Amino acid sequence: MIKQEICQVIDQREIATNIYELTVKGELVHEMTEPGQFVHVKVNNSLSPLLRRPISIANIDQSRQTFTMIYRAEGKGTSLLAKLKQGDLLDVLGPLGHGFPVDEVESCETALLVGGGIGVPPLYELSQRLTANGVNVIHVLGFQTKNAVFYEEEFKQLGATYITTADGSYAYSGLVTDVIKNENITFDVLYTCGPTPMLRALEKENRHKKVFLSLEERMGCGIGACFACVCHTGDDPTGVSYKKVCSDGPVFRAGEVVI
Amino acid sequence: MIKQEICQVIDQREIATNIYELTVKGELVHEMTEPGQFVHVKVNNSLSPLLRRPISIANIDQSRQTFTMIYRAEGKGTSLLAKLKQGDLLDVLGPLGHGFPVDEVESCETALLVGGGIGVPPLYELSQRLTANGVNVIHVLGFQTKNAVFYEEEFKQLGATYITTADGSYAYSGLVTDVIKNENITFDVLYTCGPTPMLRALEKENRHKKVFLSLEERMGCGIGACFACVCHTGDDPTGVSYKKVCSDGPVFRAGEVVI
Amino acid sequence: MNALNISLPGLSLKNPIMPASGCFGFGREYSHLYDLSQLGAIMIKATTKEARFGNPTPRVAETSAGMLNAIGLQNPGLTKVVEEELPWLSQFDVPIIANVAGSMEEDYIAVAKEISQAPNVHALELNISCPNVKTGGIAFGTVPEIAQSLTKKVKEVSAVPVYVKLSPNVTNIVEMAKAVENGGADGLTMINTLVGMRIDIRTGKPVIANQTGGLSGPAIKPVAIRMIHEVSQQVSIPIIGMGGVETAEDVIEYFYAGASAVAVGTMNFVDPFICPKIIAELPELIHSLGFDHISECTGRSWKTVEKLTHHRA
Amino acid sequence: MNALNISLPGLSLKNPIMPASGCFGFGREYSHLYDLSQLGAIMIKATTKEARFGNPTPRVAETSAGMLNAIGLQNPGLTKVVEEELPWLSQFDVPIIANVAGSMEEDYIAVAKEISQAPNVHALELNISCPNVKTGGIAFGTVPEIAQSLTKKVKEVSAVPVYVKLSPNVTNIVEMAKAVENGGADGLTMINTLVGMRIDIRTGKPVIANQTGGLSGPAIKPVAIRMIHEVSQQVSIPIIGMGGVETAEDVIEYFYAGASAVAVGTMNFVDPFICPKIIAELPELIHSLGFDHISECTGRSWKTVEKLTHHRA
Ligand SMILES: Cc1cc2nc3c(=O)[nH]c(=O)nc-3n(C[C@H](O)[C@H](O)[C@H](O)COP(=O)(O)OP(=O)(O)OC[C@H]3O[C@@H](n4cnc5c(N)ncnc54)[C@H](O)[C@@H]3O)c2cc1C
Ligand SMILES: Cc1cc2nc3c(=O)[nH]c(=O)nc-3n(C[C@H](O)[C@H](O)[C@H](O)COP(=O)(O)OP(=O)(O)OC[C@H]3O[C@@H](n4cnc5c(N)ncnc54)[C@H](O)[C@@H]3O)c2cc1C
Ligand SMILES: Cc1cc2nc3c(=O)[nH]c(=O)nc-3n(C[C@H](O)[C@H](O)[C@H](O)COP(=O)(O)O)c2cc1C
Ligand SMILES: Cc1cc2nc3c(=O)[nH]c(=O)nc-3n(C[C@H](O)[C@H](O)[C@H](O)COP(=O)(O)O)c2cc1C
Ligand code: FES
Ligand code: FES
Repeated sequence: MIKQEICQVIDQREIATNIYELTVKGELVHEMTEPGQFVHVKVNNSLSPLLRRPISIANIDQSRQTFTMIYRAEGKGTSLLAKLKQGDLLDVLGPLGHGFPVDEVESCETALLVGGGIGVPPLYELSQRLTANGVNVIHVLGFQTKNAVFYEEEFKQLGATYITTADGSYAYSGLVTDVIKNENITFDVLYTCGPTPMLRALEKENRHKKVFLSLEERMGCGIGACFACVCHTGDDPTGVSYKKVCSDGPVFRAGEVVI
Repeated sequence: MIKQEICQVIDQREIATNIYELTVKGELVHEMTEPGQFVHVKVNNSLSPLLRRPISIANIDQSRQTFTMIYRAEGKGTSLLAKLKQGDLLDVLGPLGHGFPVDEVESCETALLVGGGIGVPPLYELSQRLTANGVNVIHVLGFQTKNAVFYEEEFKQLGATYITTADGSYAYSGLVTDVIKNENITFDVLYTCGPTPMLRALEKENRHKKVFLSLEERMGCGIGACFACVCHTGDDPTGVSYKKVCSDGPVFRAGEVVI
Repeated sequence: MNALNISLPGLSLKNPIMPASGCFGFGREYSHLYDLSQLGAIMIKATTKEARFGNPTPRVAETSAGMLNAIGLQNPGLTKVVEEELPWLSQFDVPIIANVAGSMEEDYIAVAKEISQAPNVHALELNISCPNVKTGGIAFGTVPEIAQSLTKKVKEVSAVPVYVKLSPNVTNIVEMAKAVENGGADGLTMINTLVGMRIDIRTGKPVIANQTGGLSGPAIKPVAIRMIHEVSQQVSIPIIGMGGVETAEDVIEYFYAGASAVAVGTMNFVDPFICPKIIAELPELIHSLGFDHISECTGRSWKTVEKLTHHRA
Repeated sequence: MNALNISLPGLSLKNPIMPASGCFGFGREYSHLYDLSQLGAIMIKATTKEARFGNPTPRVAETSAGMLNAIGLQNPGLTKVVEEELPWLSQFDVPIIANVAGSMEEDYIAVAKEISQAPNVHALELNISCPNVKTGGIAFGTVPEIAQSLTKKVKEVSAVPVYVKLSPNVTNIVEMAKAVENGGADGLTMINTLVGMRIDIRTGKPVIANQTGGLSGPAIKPVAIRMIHEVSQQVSIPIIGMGGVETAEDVIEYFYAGASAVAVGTMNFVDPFICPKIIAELPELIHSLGFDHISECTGRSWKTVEKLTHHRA
């Protein structure tokens, strides 16, 4: 169930250049069941900025009743979010949307998780769920540059992890798709989140595989009421049928919607 | 000279119901020469609220490079101001306007200082200047109710102090003008700041005395550029001549402007 | 005593607070958050004759104390609204105001005729003012004669009272209001969004794919208050006010300006519980201002001024 | 290389940033804070033939991300402006744009004729759009024929180029822009304020004594951007843009929309050093966006779209 709650900040740290890891505590954590869902946060109590910001759930800790978000402080809202300190309050609406289907891959099968930049965070909770189910996970994570890399160690503890940077300043150089090709990575199911061009490439190169993509779109309500975040469906690409990224997604099966 | 400076909050306390005493430190304190001037503060870094708030300077401490404001937390801006804590920063523009002329009263003469509600604060710095000059000061201070009374002790240390409350819940009951009449208070110069009806009554009842009034008006710029805060002059009450409360005032000689 | 119940043409409201059209879908999403029967009414998303996909994304952008939207009237079409959405909504004890849109006169008439028959539709809101639709639409909302004629034709076919939603993007709002009143409108709803735009400084392109969008939210409230203040003194039909409402105090400000009920749009996105919150706060606020019933607030800003003038004369 | 210098009719500007009329008086107050020669130009307070006191107070009110003002064209009158304010301003190396206002055609003509002779007045800004003056004024800003005719008459007497300041309170801004272009305007300045209102919920009365006021500040920026975007594609005279500018990024957004220079109004009250700050930040911002000179930014939003369309075709 979706809840609105004033959560308490447990911890906030800058884990890479301009990338923050924010952990908050609240009862709505009990509602967080699927990896890949997101929350809609109001970064302060004022009209400036006005709208909530959608941020993926990167890690859930039911025992402590906390969850973690990882985000890039860039615009007005996320820059303000980055100023929160332990003990501060944060208005959270969530969990929202439908996440990655973990039961699409069997124990002992292999899941490939491909993330780009701030698309990486939701894969962390996903990877934990999959490994808990006995799935082999392989991570291919792309970042702009060395200083933008985060959670390398955390992912390595869960499975094989390939890091690539767009400028080659760290680990592999180039696109995640190059890494997959060059390293001959094979898998049963692909889960991915990141920039649209990356998602398109992965969709195209894996036509006959099980692929699940997490999309981003500008949002108003975040709950399915305002029609801000719609996309065409794959079976009616120019017609009137649609899916809402916020409530039908953000995760879709490849081909389900036009990206 | 007017300066804009990011000052540091040294202390903030609630000294009566919803009345806050806020002390900040900054180099612009060196520019604060006259009692009765004010500052224009930006209560936060956002567009909400947009405008600065004019607040009188209640106390100046050159040695510590601090000054004190006393204000009622009421609307959007002052309520946010009330949340500032020691160490926080505050954007201050000031000192602004012309204050009370202390040399209009000689040593050993008597000055009557009459304040109403949040008109009381600037009289505190004034009273200190006058007593330092050897002037006898008498204070008549009106408040709405018992819980709204502040700085009684501080004023008492400088001179005779009569407190009155509108609802009679503390000390005298009724208007400051009643107290002056009933107590037969005499004086050489009258300085006053408070609600307009009070100022009007004092002006009317003291036609042949030296009276200086501090006015309030809605402000835009606070420095004389926007023409938000003008009033007609006493010698041309319906014509085109004018004074600006922010830069010609806020203190005027009785009769100088139409109130 | 109930301090909030209001009677308007076709509408007998528990309270004068309702979500604005387009900001609440057909109620399904918010029904998971609270009981919709608490609301005074619900203004449902614009319905057109055929289903529409609307504009390409991005469709929304944030602005200072406001937002732009260019949804483009996406909706499932008349049949689906009548056969699925309205019956679903009938489980709640809340009157529905159906927002009717179209590109041509015939579209409006067809939708109005059919949707007004639905048992829980107690009034229509004629959307002659949507800034995000390129064909036709704009003239309906900006040319008094065309607005009047459309109102008249819709009135002829509607089974329920018709409120006309005015666009603020006009030189003379009073002229528009009078025209639709003369066309037989039972009430007005105002205001729709102001046409606005934002440009992304990195890409150089408009942030919204449709280029322009409708500006809503607290930023536009002063424009709405001014227009309602002007119009309410010149027409004798009631006004449902909207534009940036975020607090119970804002509701009172709208009533003072001349509104008889108030809709909340954009702020539902910021605080999904805003409507029930405002409804809960209103009784105490009204009493603290010295009123027994919220209807006493309507038009107080100009009624006060009149009284003052009279008194001084 | 100087990345900010701009040439417009009558104006050879160091940079395209100037305080907007009415938000900077005649410069005296701000001259105590910084050297006015840093500014691209100064748009001085509206000048009328006779001195005016303006409206009763309160004249300003705060709104969400904006403010209302109803100063009512208070100014010391033509003679005093020409004999005292302009000569005082001539100590600075900065061109003056004189904002010309009036209630009747003759007033405008008289002021324009005389003030345009002042050596440091390099252009006029014809204020046909002040929302806070009751007599006459409004038609000048809302009826295309009247605006055109006034522009023509003022052009005939003015010794310097004439920019016409457009009101956003119209149904069709392009029509107004074209009318004044046809009247001979050398440029446009846009936008003036939107008409708005606030009501005090305790007193029930409008917060502003004049009842309505002009809405300015960041709240109105999307409306200004949209109007400049529309107008700049339809006229061939340059536009000085304004409305809620608060950052160097905003300046770029205005240029992208189609402006060739930008004025800062309300935000001077919030940050008195805003103009020099923006001027200092612009060169780096422009270069980081890949431009050599700010003039390359003008109209980029629609130039980009055109190019894209062309490319795809
Ligand atoms: C389902 C979902 C999950 C997301 N998860 C993450 C995450 O885990 N970590 C992370 O860093 N980012 C995530 N994002 C992107 C994040 O929402 C944006 O970076 C953020 O909203 C930008 O806000 P701002 O205040 O920095 O920028 P501003 O420029 O001030 O934003 C202005 C407006 O545009 C919207 N906006 C701007 N960029 C985006 C974007 N890329 N996607 C959607 N809306 C945008 C904002 O929400 C706001 O309404 C996610 C987006 C979605 C849709
Ligand atoms: C020269 C001067 C000195 C002042 N000194 C003090 C002081 O020492 N202590 C104190 O408590 N108050 C003082 N005031 C009044 C104080 O400025 C207002 O109480 C304050 O601006 C209200 O802001 P708000 O955010 O609480 O209210 P809001 O209602 O949010 O204010 C909205 C707008 O109205 C303006 N406004 C509201 N009330 C007043 C008012 N009474 N006078 C001027 N503008 C107003 C605000 O500045 C703001 O622009 C002074 C006013 C002036 C003009
Ligand atoms: C996302 C969104 C969609 C809207 N859709 C419609 C619509 O379909 N029909 C309509 O008449 N108004 C529509 N509006 C306008 C609102 O009903 C309302 O008139 C306007 O937003 C002003 O109110 P607000 O400031 O409270 O949002 C929409 C507004 C928004 C923000
Ligand atoms: C207090 C105030 C006074 C103004 N006076 C004038 C004026 O005299 N003449 C004029 O053409 N515009 C006047 N304006 C309008 C501004 O020049 C500008 O067009 C408008 O405020 C939008 O810009 P902004 O949002 O940056 O303030 C005034 C605006 C304000 C806020
Ligand atoms: S954000 Fe409102 S429908 Fe998705
Ligand atoms: S506040 Fe601007 S002139 Fe006084």
